[in-house]
Amino acid sequence: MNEMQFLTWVRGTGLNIALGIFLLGVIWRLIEIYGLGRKKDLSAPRNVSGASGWNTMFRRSVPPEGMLKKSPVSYIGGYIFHLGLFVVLFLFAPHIKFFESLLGISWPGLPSQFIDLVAVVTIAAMVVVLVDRINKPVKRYLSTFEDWFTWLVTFLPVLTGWMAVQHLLLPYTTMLALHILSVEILLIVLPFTKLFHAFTLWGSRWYNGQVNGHKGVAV
Amino acid sequence: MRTLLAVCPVGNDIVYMVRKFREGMSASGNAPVGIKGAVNRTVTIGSPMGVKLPAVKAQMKHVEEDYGLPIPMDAEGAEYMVMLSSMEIINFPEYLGAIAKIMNQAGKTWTLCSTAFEATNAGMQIGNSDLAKLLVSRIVDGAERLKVKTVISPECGHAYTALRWEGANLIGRPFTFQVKHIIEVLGEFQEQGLLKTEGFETDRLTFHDPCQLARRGGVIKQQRNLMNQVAKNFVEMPDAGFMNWCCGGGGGASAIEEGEELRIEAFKKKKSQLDAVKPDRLVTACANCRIVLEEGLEHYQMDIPVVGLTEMIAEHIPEKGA
Amino acid sequence: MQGPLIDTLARQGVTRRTFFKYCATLASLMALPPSAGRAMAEAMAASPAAVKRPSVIWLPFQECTGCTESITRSHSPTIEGLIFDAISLDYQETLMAAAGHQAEEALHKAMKDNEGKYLLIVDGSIPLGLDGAYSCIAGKSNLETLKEVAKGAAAIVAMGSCAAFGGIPKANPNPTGAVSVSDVIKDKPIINIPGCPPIPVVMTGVLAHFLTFGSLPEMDSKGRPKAFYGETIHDRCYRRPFYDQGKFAKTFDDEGARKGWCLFELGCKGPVTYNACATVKWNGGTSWPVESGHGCLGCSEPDFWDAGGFYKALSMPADPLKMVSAAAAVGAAAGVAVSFANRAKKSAAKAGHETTTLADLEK
Amino acid sequence: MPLENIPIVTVSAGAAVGPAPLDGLSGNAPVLLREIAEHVNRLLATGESSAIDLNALPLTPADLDWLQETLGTGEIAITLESDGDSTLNETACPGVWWVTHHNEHGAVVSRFLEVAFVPELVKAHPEDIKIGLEHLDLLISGLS
Repeated sequence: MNEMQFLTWVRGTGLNIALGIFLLGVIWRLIEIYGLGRKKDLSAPRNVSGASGWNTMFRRSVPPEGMLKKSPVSYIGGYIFHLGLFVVLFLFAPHIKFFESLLGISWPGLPSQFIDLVAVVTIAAMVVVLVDRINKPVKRYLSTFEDWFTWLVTFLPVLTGWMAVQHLLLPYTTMLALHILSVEILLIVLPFTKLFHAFTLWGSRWYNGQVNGHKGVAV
Repeated sequence: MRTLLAVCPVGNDIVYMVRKFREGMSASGNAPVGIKGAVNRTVTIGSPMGVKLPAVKAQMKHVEEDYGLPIPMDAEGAEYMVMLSSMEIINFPEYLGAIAKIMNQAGKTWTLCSTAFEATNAGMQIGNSDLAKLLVSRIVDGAERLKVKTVISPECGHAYTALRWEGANLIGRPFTFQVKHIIEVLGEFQEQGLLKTEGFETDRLTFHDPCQLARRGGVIKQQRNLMNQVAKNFVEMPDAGFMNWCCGGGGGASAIEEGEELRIEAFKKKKSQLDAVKPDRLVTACANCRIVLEEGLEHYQMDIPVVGLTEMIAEHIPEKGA
Repeated sequence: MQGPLIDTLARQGVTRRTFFKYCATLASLMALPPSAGRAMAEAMAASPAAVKRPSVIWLPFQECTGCTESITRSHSPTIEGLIFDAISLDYQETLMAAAGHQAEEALHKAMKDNEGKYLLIVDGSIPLGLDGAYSCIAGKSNLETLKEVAKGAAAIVAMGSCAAFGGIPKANPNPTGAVSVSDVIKDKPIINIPGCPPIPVVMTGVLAHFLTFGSLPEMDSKGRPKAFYGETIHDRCYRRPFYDQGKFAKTFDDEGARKGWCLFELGCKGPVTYNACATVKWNGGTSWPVESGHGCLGCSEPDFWDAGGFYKALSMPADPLKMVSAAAAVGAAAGVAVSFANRAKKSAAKAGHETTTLADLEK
Repeated sequence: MPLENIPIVTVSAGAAVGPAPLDGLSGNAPVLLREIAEHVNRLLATGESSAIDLNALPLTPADLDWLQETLGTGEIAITLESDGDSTLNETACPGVWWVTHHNEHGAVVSRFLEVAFVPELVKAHPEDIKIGLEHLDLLISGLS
């Protein structure tokens, strides 16, 4: 298989399989999780304004008071790489074209030099977060294979994408194919690992907020 | 140690995960020995520390003598039914006297219940719903027999959570009465002007928020209002309130001997909070926190007495007729 | 034809300045630094003209003659023609006067006279299906002919994408079983000059190299001369700045298309296509596909025909996503089924729950 | 139907033709000025001449126009007639030459910015001068 055939495979068959598994997994798990339902809380509620699931969905996006100082790497690094992933994923013109082909909708992108910069910052932030995980004994102790693995499958698409654009290490064609392949691995892995938080995040925040809001606690 | 509940960006509630885990461990006979004993005593004797009704009665008698106030028991139709934790019966008898004074001043009717004086729910601590339900049912039966309007949970974190938030779900129906923490009741009295105090504490005081009361119970403002009513020099520790740090015995670490090392280690966080404000005394509203705090303070040779908020309030209530 | 090349040229009325100008242009086309043009000119001017022009045999297989057309368009009377005058093209079906037996004779004579020294140029792919019956010349299959002629060749030039990579005949489902020259011949130096058709000056550039240095130029992993195929169309495209600024033509006739914005979204394969169109251009430097408003098809890359459609952006799926709706349905079905199973399990657990007692704690 | 009733939309040539009209500047041209300055500095310091291959750079036609206009026109314009014209024009910056080679059809085949005292191609080659001398000798011998 030459690199053009490799690229065509990942754009064709590979993508087909990956997106298939991704959708299957996402829909399955969402239905399963939300199909579990929620027991009615029989205790008398304490009504406090600002304490509800909806509030928590947004409030939890901001670090609680004092926490930013306590673990700056987790918060700042985490924020940077999540935002970076968002920008790179959704505002890079070729990616928009991809979404357009799938969903039929498109939106304006950003200049590629800017995307490039964001990619570098994202890569740096992810490395810092990883180093932090390795260096902090507690984090290291709590980390399982899944934590390292999900970091890697998230990191590789950014790295290969950036390297492809920068023409580093391998010819663009090969690097682009590797980039798409790494995205496919991510797609396949996402529904079945902790990366599924990309989908459950808001729901679980709401749930958490709702449970505690019942007690009048604005979490 | 600060519950993940407050910070987890994806909204994990670790407490419920641990509860599920305990459920299985306890049902399969793998709970810590110490806590098993406590459950056994609560279920068979009626109290985790083995306190029986006669001991309570003896305590009542002492308090009645000391304070010159009646301690009602099994008074049907009383507005409030007051619960105690074993800790209070044995270690802090002042609590009962404090309640008597406060209720007397507010002019409220209240009672103890002979079949349900113990508030501690060891079943919930060990993580066993069936046993927790059994213990809650005793209180529900007692409260309904006496037809009280409100059941007051003592200064005990787990007892409050078990009764206030878990109780109705454990028995499968809403309560016919309200459940309030003593601090909530005091807060209400204060708002209604039924809590009149005289004099002020002048030494430097700070308040430790019990997690079950504040972070998991939603009672945060009341204790501060109460503190300010009787203290001139009340200072807040950093992170006080919702984000307060644990006493070191949270999550059941106080209920098992194996947890000692962990408690002492976790107390370092508390120590740093205390070092930041250097109080003369530490006020709290949970008997469990109080014991763990005292243990920690002793270990680190910090000379800071720990007092219960209810008793401190009671000390400032003028003697009847005085 | 004796003496330095420059003298030979002079006799044909080519001045030194004209030659130097040609070399400067050639260096530019070959993506060499300007200084290399002068060095090349000095070397070529001083090098003795060959005593005997090297023999070149051109074999056409499964092809459309587009490659020959392309080469001849640049042939006469330009300076490139001079290079051709320096070779002896002994067999080229389209261009030669001879036909039939005469042509075959010419071929075999050239092979015999120049054994081990002639340059073999091939255009078109070689069909392997039905024992090569899909394409025969003089009663011989292309496969046989290629093997026979390649034996005595000094080097082989695979002209065009068909000879280099199989090209359009090899496109799915490849009914003739077409393969490239390098799929058949393994023991000779082969240089690929892909393109559909290849750029004429690349051809002459390679010949110039062969004539001046007596060897094939440096090649990439696909056997293409690096000088011409070293960078992608995209990297040397004058529309590249628009790509970087995120300015794209959305249709072939919109505002962006008129302003000359990047054609990536219209399916341009420039980013993955290694060729010199962007700098060399076509038809004597007149224009090239992207300049005339159409995205690059990627014709100098293997299997460009099957690379997911000419008008699909590179980042778009190459094939229709057939599995997606089925997968979604299966996922939904699985989710619902598992939910019911979970609920059943839950109610069974509830029904079968034995109240735990103190005794259980001590199990 | 009268002819003028047929709707004909006129599109101005500037907008319809050519891939990159006036606003087709890529931003790559201005940075080239710095590079040219480097080359000029080197020429002054060491006498070493050099050249920039404009076709090898991703420049739009508008970029080239801008560059040519910006560099301006100097005092010397040389035309070399050899298999198509070549123009070697000094820019307003002495020592910087704009060199364009055309083929015999007039199409531009290569474009350079040469930084030199005199463009290389202008200088006569000694070998050619020798031939010219032979020719001169021939002329002189014809005098006698």
